[in-house]
Amino acid sequence: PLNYNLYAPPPPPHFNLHLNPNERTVSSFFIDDNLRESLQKRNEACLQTFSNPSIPDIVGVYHSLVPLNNNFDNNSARYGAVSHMYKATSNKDARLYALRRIENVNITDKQAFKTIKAWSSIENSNIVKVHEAFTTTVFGGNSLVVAYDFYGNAKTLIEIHFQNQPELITEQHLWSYLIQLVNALNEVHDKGLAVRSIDLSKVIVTNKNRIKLSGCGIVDILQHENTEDIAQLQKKDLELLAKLLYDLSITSIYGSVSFDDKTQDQIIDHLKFSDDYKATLKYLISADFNLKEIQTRIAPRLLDVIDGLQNSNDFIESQLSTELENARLVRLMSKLSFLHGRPEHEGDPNWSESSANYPLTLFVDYVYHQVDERGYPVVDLAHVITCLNKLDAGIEERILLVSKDEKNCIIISYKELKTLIEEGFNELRMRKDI
Amino acid sequence: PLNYNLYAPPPPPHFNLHLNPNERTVSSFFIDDNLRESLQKRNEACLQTFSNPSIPDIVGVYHSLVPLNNNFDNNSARYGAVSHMYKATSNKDARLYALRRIENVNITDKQAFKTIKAWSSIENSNIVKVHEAFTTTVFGGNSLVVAYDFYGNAKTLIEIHFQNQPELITEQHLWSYLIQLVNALNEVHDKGLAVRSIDLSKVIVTNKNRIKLSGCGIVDILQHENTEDIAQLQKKDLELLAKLLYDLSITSIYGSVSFDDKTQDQIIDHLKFSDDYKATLKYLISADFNLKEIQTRIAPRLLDVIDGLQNSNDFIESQLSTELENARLVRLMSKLSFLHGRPEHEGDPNWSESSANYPLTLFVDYVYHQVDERGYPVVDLAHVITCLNKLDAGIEERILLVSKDEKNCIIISYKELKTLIEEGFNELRMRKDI
Amino acid sequence: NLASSLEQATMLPPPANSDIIPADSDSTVPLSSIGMPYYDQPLLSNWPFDMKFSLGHVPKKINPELINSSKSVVENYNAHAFGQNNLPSGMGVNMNIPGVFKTDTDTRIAVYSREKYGPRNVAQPYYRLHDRSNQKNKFVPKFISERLDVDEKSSSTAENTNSDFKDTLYEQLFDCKPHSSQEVPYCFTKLDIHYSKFGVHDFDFEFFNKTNLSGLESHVQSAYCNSLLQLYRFAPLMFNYAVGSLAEESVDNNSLLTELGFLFDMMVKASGQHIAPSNFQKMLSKIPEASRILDIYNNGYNRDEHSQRVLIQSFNNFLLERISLDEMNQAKSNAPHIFNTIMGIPVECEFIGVGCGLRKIGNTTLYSLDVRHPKTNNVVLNKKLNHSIIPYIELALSRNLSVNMACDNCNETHAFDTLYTVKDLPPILSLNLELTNQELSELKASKTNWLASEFYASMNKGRICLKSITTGFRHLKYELLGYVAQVTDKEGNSNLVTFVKVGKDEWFLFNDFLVMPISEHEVLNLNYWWKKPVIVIYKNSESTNMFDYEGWRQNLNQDILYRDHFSRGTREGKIIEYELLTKEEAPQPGTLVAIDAEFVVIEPELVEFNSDGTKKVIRPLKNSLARVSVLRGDTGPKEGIPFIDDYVIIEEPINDYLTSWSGIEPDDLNLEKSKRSLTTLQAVYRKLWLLLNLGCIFVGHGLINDFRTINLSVPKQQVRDTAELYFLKKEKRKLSLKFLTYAVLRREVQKGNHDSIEDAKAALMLYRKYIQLNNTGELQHTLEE
Repeated sequence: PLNYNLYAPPPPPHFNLHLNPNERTVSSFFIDDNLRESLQKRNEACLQTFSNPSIPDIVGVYHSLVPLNNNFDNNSARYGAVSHMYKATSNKDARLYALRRIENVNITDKQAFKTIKAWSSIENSNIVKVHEAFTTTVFGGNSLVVAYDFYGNAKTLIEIHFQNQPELITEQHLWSYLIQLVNALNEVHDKGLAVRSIDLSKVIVTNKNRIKLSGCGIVDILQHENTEDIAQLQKKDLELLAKLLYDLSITSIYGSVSFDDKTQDQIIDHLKFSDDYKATLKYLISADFNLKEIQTRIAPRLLDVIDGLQNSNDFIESQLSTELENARLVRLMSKLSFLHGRPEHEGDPNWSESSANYPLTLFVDYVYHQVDERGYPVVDLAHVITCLNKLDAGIEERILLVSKDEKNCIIISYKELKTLIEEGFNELRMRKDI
Repeated sequence: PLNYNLYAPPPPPHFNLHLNPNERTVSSFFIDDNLRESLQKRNEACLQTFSNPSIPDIVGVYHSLVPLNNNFDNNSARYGAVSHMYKATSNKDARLYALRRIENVNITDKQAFKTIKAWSSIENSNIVKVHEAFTTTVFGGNSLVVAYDFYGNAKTLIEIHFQNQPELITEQHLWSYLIQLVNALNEVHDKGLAVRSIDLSKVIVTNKNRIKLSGCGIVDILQHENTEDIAQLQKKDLELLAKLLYDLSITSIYGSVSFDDKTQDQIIDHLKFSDDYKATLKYLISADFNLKEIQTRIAPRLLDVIDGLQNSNDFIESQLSTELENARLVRLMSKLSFLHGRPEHEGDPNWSESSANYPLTLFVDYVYHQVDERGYPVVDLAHVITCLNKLDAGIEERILLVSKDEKNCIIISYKELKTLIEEGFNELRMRKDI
Repeated sequence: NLASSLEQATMLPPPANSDIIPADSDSTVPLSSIGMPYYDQPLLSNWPFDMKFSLGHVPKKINPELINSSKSVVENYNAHAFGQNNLPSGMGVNMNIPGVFKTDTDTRIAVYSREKYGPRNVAQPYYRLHDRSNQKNKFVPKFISERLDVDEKSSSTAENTNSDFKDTLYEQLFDCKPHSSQEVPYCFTKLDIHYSKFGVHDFDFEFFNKTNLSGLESHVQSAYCNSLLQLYRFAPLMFNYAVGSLAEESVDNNSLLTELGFLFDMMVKASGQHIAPSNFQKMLSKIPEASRILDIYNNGYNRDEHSQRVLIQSFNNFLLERISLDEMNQAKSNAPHIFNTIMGIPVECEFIGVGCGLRKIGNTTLYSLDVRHPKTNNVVLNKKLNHSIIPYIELALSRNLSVNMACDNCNETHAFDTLYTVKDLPPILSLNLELTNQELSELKASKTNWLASEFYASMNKGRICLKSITTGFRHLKYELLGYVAQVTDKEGNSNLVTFVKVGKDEWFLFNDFLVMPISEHEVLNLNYWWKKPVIVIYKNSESTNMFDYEGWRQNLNQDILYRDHFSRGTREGKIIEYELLTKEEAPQPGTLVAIDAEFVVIEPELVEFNSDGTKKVIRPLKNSLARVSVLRGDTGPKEGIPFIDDYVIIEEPINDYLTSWSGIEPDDLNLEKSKRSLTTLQAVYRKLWLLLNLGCIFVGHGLINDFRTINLSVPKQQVRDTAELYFLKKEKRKLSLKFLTYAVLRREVQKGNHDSIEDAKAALMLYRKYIQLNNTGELQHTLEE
């Protein structure tokens, strides 16, 4: 396992670098390190392999199964059966999927799968997408396998808020979770389905503050014979949702308030959250709670969330933009290095001052080999990145490149330099074909 | 084996993006099909320079002004004066700003700027942030200049929907614009301000379907002597908002329905949008329209937007997850280039065979200047990155580096090279302090 | 051992032009397709987290001289390819293989020089713009009002450090030697006046001038003229002539000579205080030829170097010609006899008709010589000639030109070969150096001072010969009096300054309002790339060195004080509120007069505001005198009776009559409609100037502003300003006339508009009261009320 700290060691915690508004450090030119690290970890999780004879090589169209570590055992609680999770790759489209396997099921009727088609048509940012469901014997016995989208390194709400350095549950979290779950339920209920498994262990956190309902559709399959009215099931969904939020909310006063002699409403009063939230929570646990009304009740919050999402969208887009630029820079810097300083060109009269290479040589000095007034080297990453970005874009701005002996100089635009480099590079590549 | 920090295939959601506009679902509404291209164009717009003696070099603390092309002339309509826009760089914080200049103003009292402080405190994802305002004489005459955040390649609603291959206005657009404008107005009115310039030419689109109000604060300055009641001005904002949506909505039935003999309500009936939308539009143009109520009315639509934004966020993040190593490579390559080939080192006996420079020079040849057995250049970026990755980690693997005259060679490990380069780089940086 | 190491070492991988990762910039193949090996040490790609990088520099422009001297790459290549080697040395680099640069490329190549442009690849340091003057900031002194605050609050230790700091600041400010080859010393750069809310007088001009020689303000039209005016101010004959001409009355003939005289007189009386040459500029803008030739409304700083030099030289020619015309006008003579004896250069012209052989001889008088590079006279370029100005001047003494003229013989207009010969040199010799940038840069190669501090002129076979040393023969010695120099910085901004000898051997630098002594060595040193001589004055060493400051007193014409001088008509139909002086009332030194003036606005203040609350005055309010009333002030029966109440004709468009303050109605100043005693500014000015020079003491309220707009420099001893006398020191507040009238005199406040006669009267009475209170010791008490 890698020590990600070595990748870009963070500065010491109390270090305060006094920057003027126009000054930057190295990190400002590149993707935020925390973001990068979390994405790298996610990639790593995606690439995990596992070879163990106990796991079949192929299950349905899936292969390369890797068990996902669930550090708790009450995965049986919700389903009434033991369940396992795996990461797997699909043969069909080479993508990654999360397989949830319930062992020892007894499914004999394809009616069991009647809701799966509806479930797989749901594309909601707060629901882990269901793909397909099937039974299989490759594990020994009859197992139900349901395939979902795979989210690397995702953790359940239990893991986040109740285990291993649990994250504190703030009012912001609660509002955010409420809104996301309402978003999910809205679509689910609109499609005439019910989740039936809303539970802290079946809600995963996939990025910062994004939650998704996982394991949808399984209860439908396991209890397909049970023909409860959909309206009833949907009402239960609301109750489970309320319970989930209530359970999360009261963790904030564990130990400081005794719950024994109080009604839920009374307990809610003790919460150290805003009146607005407490009122909303009371409404949730009441019998009146319905989806249409909750939306209108929390409409201003919805706008806040929209504002927040737009901002985080802008942020991450700018990170992407930076890294796309950096990708281009790597390619550009490589081209410069491919062309510049080739041993076979030294001493070749065609490749000295009488060619396109000359401006290139001067340009490399201009970018990387600046000095200060007294002749000492100046290491300025900002200058390098600015110049190379301008070169990549090929702008009209002209720069002054002075010869090494300082006797003459050329005035050339980035646009022209870009053309010279492209042509030089193509010539280099095609040289053997001549 | 180079197993670490590899990219993994992009995580879900997997959208089918290249669909017709009316086939796109609301959940992918905010996802840009050509995200990379858009971002690249935006970066290039930020790098543009312009040199023309008609534009002053320095305006206040801003320099490097580039006129922004407004392909329409009604920039005078809203302000009653000729206005120009420029991209500029701030000397204070080195960021890019959009300067809006109104020429020939007669401002003799700093009271004109009394709302600017409040405007500049607004940070809303649907408002282009105001920074400062000032008058200047450098353009000849007395000009008002207001500085805003700069968005590269942003287009106004007029340009998007009414010019050059106009984009079709779907119901989703309308809901989305309405919600974003309500978000903006909410904050503006809460702060006791009024926009006063809500107009198709003063709304820009900065990312996919994200709009922002531009040019805020200008009317306040130009009409600062006009002391209309703020409540009145805010009411006018609502009317302008309604008008904007109305104007956008009816483009869908231009030509197919005659407007002459109809009331607005009647015209709305003809629209081919959902009943829900039509009802909302009628509400907007009515006198009852107020911000608090509209939020509750359109709450379900708010959830739709949340869903779309969350998806967009996830999408961008997934794109980002394949671009995580670029930063590292840029940092590494630039470190090498700072050190390698410095003019002051040529001919310096200390910087030749008895120092870090020599192995470095040979290494650079090894990485970038490979030839095949017939002496033709080999251009292989994969080889470059492989070597650089090994160097970055500093592994024990040893390589054979041959001198240019092919008479000597050294055998050196990546680990040793790494140490030499790190020391050389530090020496370079510290040289002036010695 | 080597063999096994070789085995273990990785050989070069087999060549593969693989495109696993395309190098193509648009490729989307992730660079992370190739992974990292396992690492347990910090990566090499790490950079120190405490490295700071600066961004946001104002981009440094490529030196315009480089661009101008550059050639297109294609042109350069063609020149090489076809063996044309007339490129300046060093441009031997051939940069174009056919096909690499397209013919429409804009890439250019030029000769570079490290001395001129600096070493290569120097990183550009970051400068904060802040207030539009980066390094200059340290030389902007505190406003006087700010300084008073600080001085009062500071403890002794703070004061000490303040003055230490100030000393080093002064050293740097007045340091005329550059400390790097790229830098122009601050004392030569264009200086800005900064305005606080208290106006121009709050700017600490004294910071820039510790001498008793007055500098000229730069924020006026045609401020480039300042440099030449300072030069002539210190030419004794010129000074005496201009000041002496003031003895005569010349009020209606737009005489620039008269204005020059008044200006010189003011510069002397101001004794080191700053002055704005506003009346001189006003007169200049009235003269039609001036606005045609010169760029009246531009302050001359936005031009390129060469055209700025042409501009100041044109002004030189114009000024001298105009003075000669003014003398002729005033003296009603057919030639400016006096001026000709000072600066007149008699020239004989011999015309020979081309083709017809007609020979004509004429004579004319020039006032300045155009000095050109010897080669323009078709003289073979002799290296020796470059080393001194003397051969340049000598060659300018005769010129061959071809002129088209009407021929008496042929009755048509055709070319004439013309030979101009200077017959004699005047006591003050004015030289316009018409040299190109290239020619000027060649001067620096000379080992001795190109600007000779003296030369000797003698007559030889009808021609004037100039030598650097005396030959003992009959000669006239000329010494360098001074010159106007152009200073150009790296960015191509040019400023005009003056070096001039004052007294026997003391040299001074004048840069608008900056005045400082400077060594002769520095004056003559032309080795700086940024310094170019433009107009040079030599003075005959036998001509007088004495400045006659009282030259106007001889036969002083005071008539105008005793008569009406209306621009139109007589007293009939006019509102006359004054009583003319009689001869018995002739002003003496110490005569008390009360004065008040009214102004109208020509141009309002131009201010730049910022939303963060700061503001900057770009151009202060521009006023013009509209009415002035002077009352008798001495005790006696006529105390308080006005003897001057003149309304002034204003020819510029008036922005605001300020009627509620000034009492001036638009029609009052209209020549057609006015019922007032309208007269010219020159006439009014002369009256006031006479009163000043006859020693009158002026009583008024807020006179510092009045005198500034009138453009009169009144010594402190001759001013009794009730605003200063009744000044509340603790609150630093000046009290208004209205308030004081009410409070101190217990009189009815003026109803309606101001009236200068009333105001002057009020000031006079306040003054009387002040004397009374002061004597009885009640002043302090009254003030506190």
